Amino acid sequence: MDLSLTKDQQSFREEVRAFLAASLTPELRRGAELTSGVFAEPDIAREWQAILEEQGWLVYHWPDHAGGPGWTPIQRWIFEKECAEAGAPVLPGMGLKLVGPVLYTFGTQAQQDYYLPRLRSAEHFWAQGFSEPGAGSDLASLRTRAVREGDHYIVSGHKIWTTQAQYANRLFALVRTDAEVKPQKGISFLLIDMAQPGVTVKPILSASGDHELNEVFLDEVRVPVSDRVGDEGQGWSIAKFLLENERGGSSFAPAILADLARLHTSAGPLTGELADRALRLRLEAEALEMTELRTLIEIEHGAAPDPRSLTTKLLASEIRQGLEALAVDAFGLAGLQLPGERPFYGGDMPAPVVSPAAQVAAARYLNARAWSIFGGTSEIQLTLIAKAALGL
Amino acid sequence: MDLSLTKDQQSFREEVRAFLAASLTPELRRGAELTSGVFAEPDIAREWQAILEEQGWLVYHWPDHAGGPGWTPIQRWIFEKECAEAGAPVLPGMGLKLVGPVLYTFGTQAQQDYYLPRLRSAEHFWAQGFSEPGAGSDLASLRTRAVREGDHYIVSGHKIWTTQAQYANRLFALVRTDAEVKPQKGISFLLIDMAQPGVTVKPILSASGDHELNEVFLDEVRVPVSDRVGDEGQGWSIAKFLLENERGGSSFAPAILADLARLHTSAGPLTGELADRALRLRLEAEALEMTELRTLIEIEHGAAPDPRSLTTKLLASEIRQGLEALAVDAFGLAGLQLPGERPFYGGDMPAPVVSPAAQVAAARYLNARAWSIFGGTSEIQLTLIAKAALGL
Amino acid sequence: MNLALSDEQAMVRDMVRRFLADRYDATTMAKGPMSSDDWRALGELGLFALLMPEQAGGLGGGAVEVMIISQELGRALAITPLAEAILLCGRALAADQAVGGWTDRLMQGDALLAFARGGEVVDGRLSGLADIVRDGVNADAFVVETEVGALLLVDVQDSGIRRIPVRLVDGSMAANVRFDAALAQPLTAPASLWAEAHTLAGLSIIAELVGAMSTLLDLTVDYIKQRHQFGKPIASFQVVQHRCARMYTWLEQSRSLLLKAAMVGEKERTRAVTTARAYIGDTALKLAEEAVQLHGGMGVTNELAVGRGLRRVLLLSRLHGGGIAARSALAA
Amino acid sequence: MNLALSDEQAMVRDMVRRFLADRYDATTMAKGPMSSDDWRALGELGLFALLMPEQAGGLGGGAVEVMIISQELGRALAITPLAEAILLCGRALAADQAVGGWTDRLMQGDALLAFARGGEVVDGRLSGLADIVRDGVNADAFVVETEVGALLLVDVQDSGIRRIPVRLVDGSMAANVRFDAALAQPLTAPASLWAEAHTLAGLSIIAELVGAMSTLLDLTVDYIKQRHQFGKPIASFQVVQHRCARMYTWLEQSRSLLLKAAMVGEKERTRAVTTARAYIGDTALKLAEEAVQLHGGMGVTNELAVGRGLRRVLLLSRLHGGGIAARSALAA
Repeated sequence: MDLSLTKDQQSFREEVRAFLAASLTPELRRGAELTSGVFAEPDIAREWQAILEEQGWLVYHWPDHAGGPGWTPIQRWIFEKECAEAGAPVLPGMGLKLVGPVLYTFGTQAQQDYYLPRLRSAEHFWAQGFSEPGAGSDLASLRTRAVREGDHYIVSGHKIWTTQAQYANRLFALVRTDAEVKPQKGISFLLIDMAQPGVTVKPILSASGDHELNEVFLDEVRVPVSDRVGDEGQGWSIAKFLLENERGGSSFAPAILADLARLHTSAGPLTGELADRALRLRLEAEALEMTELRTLIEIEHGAAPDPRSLTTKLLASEIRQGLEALAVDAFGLAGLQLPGERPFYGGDMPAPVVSPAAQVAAARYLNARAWSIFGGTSEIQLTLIAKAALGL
Repeated sequence: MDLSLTKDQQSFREEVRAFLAASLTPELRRGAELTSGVFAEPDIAREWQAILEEQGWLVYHWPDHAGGPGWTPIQRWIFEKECAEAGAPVLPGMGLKLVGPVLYTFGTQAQQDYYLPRLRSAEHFWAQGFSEPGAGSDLASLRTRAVREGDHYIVSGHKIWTTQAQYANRLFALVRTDAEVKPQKGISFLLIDMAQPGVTVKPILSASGDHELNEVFLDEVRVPVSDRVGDEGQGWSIAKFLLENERGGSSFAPAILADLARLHTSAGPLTGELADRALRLRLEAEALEMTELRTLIEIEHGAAPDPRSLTTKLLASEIRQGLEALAVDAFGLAGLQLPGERPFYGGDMPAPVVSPAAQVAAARYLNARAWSIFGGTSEIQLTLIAKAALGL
Repeated sequence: MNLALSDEQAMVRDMVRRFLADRYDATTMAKGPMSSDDWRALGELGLFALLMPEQAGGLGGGAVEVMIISQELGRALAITPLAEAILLCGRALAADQAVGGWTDRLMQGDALLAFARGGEVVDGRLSGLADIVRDGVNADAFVVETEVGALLLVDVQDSGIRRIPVRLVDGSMAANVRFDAALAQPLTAPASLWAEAHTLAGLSIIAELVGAMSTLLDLTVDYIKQRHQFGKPIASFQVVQHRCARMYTWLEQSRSLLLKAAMVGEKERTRAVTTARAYIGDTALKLAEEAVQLHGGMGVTNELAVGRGLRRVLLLSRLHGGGIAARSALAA
Repeated sequence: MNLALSDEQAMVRDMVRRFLADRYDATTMAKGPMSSDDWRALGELGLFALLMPEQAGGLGGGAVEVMIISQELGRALAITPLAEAILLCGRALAADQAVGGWTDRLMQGDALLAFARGGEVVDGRLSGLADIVRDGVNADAFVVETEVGALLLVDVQDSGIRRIPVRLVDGSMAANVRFDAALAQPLTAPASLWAEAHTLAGLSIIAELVGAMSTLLDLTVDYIKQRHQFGKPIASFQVVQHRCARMYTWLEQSRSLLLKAAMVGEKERTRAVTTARAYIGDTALKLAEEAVQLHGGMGVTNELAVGRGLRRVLLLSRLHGGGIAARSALAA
């Protein structure tokens, strides 16, 4: 048993630190700190993505045959932790984390050759079209339909909760290609060009006033059959791959621990109940970090993920929500500011009371409520844990 | 809207206070404070019962036609609160609170004439025979059977969780008199003399080491038909009356608030986390007191009980459990004593470390776990609340 | 002991409830601060006069009136300056005949007053900063408590006032106010009246919170009965039932402490309000968060009253230091 | 980074597990302190020697060995004096050849040592009181840390010792010890060794807690799968499933902090143990309480391991000031 890094891992960490010190500009750092949503806004994200791509580390979690740097799970974790501690922007995951792995795993050579470079260069900005109104987390009841006409599908339907769709020019979507078979069998996975007639994006404002979510209406949208990933009817299993990949993909604790440390700086020393809440959150977050690390170490040594890996999204949601609530309280009345302007690091923002960190606190608190809802509610997580870990 | 007591209520309260100051001996008070279970032990209880009976206040919650003092709900509450603050023993409720009201409501004149005086004089000590192994809170699956033979029932079965049955000479029990009809229809309510062949009491030791609970085995026990309360098959509705009577009957908050105040005396000033926990418990308890009082005031003014009255057992369980856990922590290592001897105020007890209150803390903590289990688990309470208050 | 409202009180409650029901439903609740027209209409109904002390020409309504009116406002998730404009500022003015014009306009809903803390007075002129003065952007005058505790009235017409708007989480507009030798009229509200003002303002806020809690629970129960997941109404899941039952216990416990705070004798009221805030400050937010969670994705949008209600509850539950400050005060 | 046990460590774990599995099951777990025969048998297996430093003739087993052995003891709900007798007292003796006889007997399980705090030394004799000395009733000698921090060894044969038994909540027997000019042999354990002793004793206790937590969860899951209520297995109720899932998260989070405390470098270990105790101290008791609750009436009796397990967890989780003291230390 050993928690220390090898010499190689240590020098890798130094390399990452040096890179971040040199490349992560104060503007990027500030943009990241004052981001109220899940992902960096496009101006920040685009710049950081280009820097990472230049360094060869953008697709650090892709295998080398797909163009990744060939890092081990521990190296990826070191990189993520260093990025979190340095306060790097969080890049949108729809392309890099979701459709990217789908493409290099299930895509044809032609699809890979066309889409992967454009994903990396940010020429394509991807959105995820899975959820539909009324279906909640229940993908089997999908109603968007794709009818084959020659070498095209004609797609009509209504997607919802589509993160950053207002910036996207590509949508990957689950659609029903066969209504006759068992619900899960009739689903296919399509890549849809959003710059065409019939695609309408309608914003859903969050309670915070942030515009992160959208509805996407598809009205007889034409999709070449060559933009179907996998076979017809294979959509369900591709989606499963994608969701498991999303879940197992990254660690939550490093960002939480880094944000908690930053709060102590931005809000000053916490006392009384606030100090107690901060301490308890840190205990939970340190435990979570090790819970995540245990799984990574096991994977590094070739084991299959333990059911314990199912607990991290649930725990991270709760710790994150506790952290953002603490931030609001730590800033007192100033934590209750909520300007209507966006982004918080932008030039249109009114002068903050106390500090920009105070100004963004309420928006972050409100947006953090979504952690326990999207990507499988906390209730669904508990049911999954009971089943997988305890056989209930 | 008005929370103040009327002149009459104020002088009533003075009368109660004067009585308690004069009649509640230091020995009784000490016995009550060092009681680890739900009810006072028989030596304490018997003495206090005689004093109350002499004063005419033993059956303070019975209507005057049944021999009670004719108090209003608010008077009863004042009496209970004063008793709690003075630290009076808690009398076993099986006779006074449970079977007593059943007898004066459903009993024949002969049953009332025979049983009620003996209940009050403590010649009869009652135990409650409702629960059976495996049935949990589910009375419909009752298996103890009573077969009619002439003017007797022959009763056989197995009761469990029978509080203080080791001291009892009378058992009121639900038995199945008819196996042919719908489960709830075939149940009758019998009064059983325990001093006869076929009745066996077997102790169930609590985790604390206290002997409060028992199993009662009935093996062809003879019960005169004249000791059936109500008609054959009426047992279910009598039981419902009894349980509702138990629930609506008394307030939980006064005893909790009094014990919390006593803890500050016995454990010294609490600081840090302990002070915070004490304060939060007090907030909950003060709220509960008012929640209970609201229902009493409504009843005093002739209204039917609101569904909110269903919340008090759940809340009281949690506050009580929090309080007893706080006591353990407040005494530090001394709060972890758990002598095997009983009772804690008795002469056989080893010398306590710190104080007798510290010595009894762990036993009280362990026994308090039962609050959320017996008399309808907290889970059942939540289901009832969801149904009755919210229509779920 | 008696929980019944007097006929007059019941009438006021019904009047306010009807007024608000005409204006607010699940699509309009908490969308933004109450319009000045509606505010004026409430003044014309006599609501503010009811809550003002008699020496200010009001009807001297007390804690119970504050509770029932505030609870209705909370129930409608209405965003108004009642606690500070009427209960705080109104009482600050009450003893001064010289400012009678303001008092009358306040009661009619014609003028809006905001309460600010900060600054110092030199030669009858106020200078200094007051950050996040609630409703400070639209205020016609400020009641200012200076650093040394003097009470003043400052008209926004005075050229020595600069205001920078600060939007708050419920959508209401506060201001950072800079006083630069602004003409300030001393106020003489006796200490007891000023203390009462703070107590009643605190009571108003917890009453609004309890009102908001009851609405958020109602909205949630309605929602889970209608919506389906995995082919069943959400309300049929045991976990959801228990969570709603738990929310109900929070609501009733909160209501109990609110009622007690409104009903106890005057001497005990300040402590009872602090006690209630120590519990309700945390509990209201917890309930609002649960309400959002049980609404799923829709809960975190600006579309439904529940998401906007969370914002209002966040603000109200944190005012006056929220539960944390109240618990500190009780522990001291 | 590597989570695998060495072959030797795995062998030790399996040996202890087998030893305990032969002696403890759901009907015997936590019924009372481990018999002295079993304790001696553990000594004969070399377990205590493994945990003693090399200068005391032991094998110098470190934090990982402490963790795996203690976790197995916890899993069996075995009630032993391991943390204090072997890890604390053993290290206190380690530097003194003159007390070598005690060290050997300790390692063989032949002698029991208890740790006491209190008293002062005058002319080589100890006088004073030490309350609630764990395992003090059966101890053959005491390691005493006096009020000024001196370490001493006191043989119970000395006539200057009086012991009054104090039964603790897990059924183990502590003693109030009065030293009355008892002959005391000074011990010279270096500060670093003594600090390590405390850290490892703390690690042992949290490892026992994590072992106990896993058993209590297992017992609960088994129970709810077997028992029925309202005609269905308890395990089929969604509320019950979610509560068990929640217990599982507590267990895994606790295990994570335990593993970290055992695996970090020596310099960081004391803080890591405190961090783990700050979390596990509260979480273990919460889990044990949930386990009891989900067992219903049977949970609060002395019949089932779960009720007795709650007692053991209560004790262990409160030792060394429990979570409260640990959080204070971290906040300082």
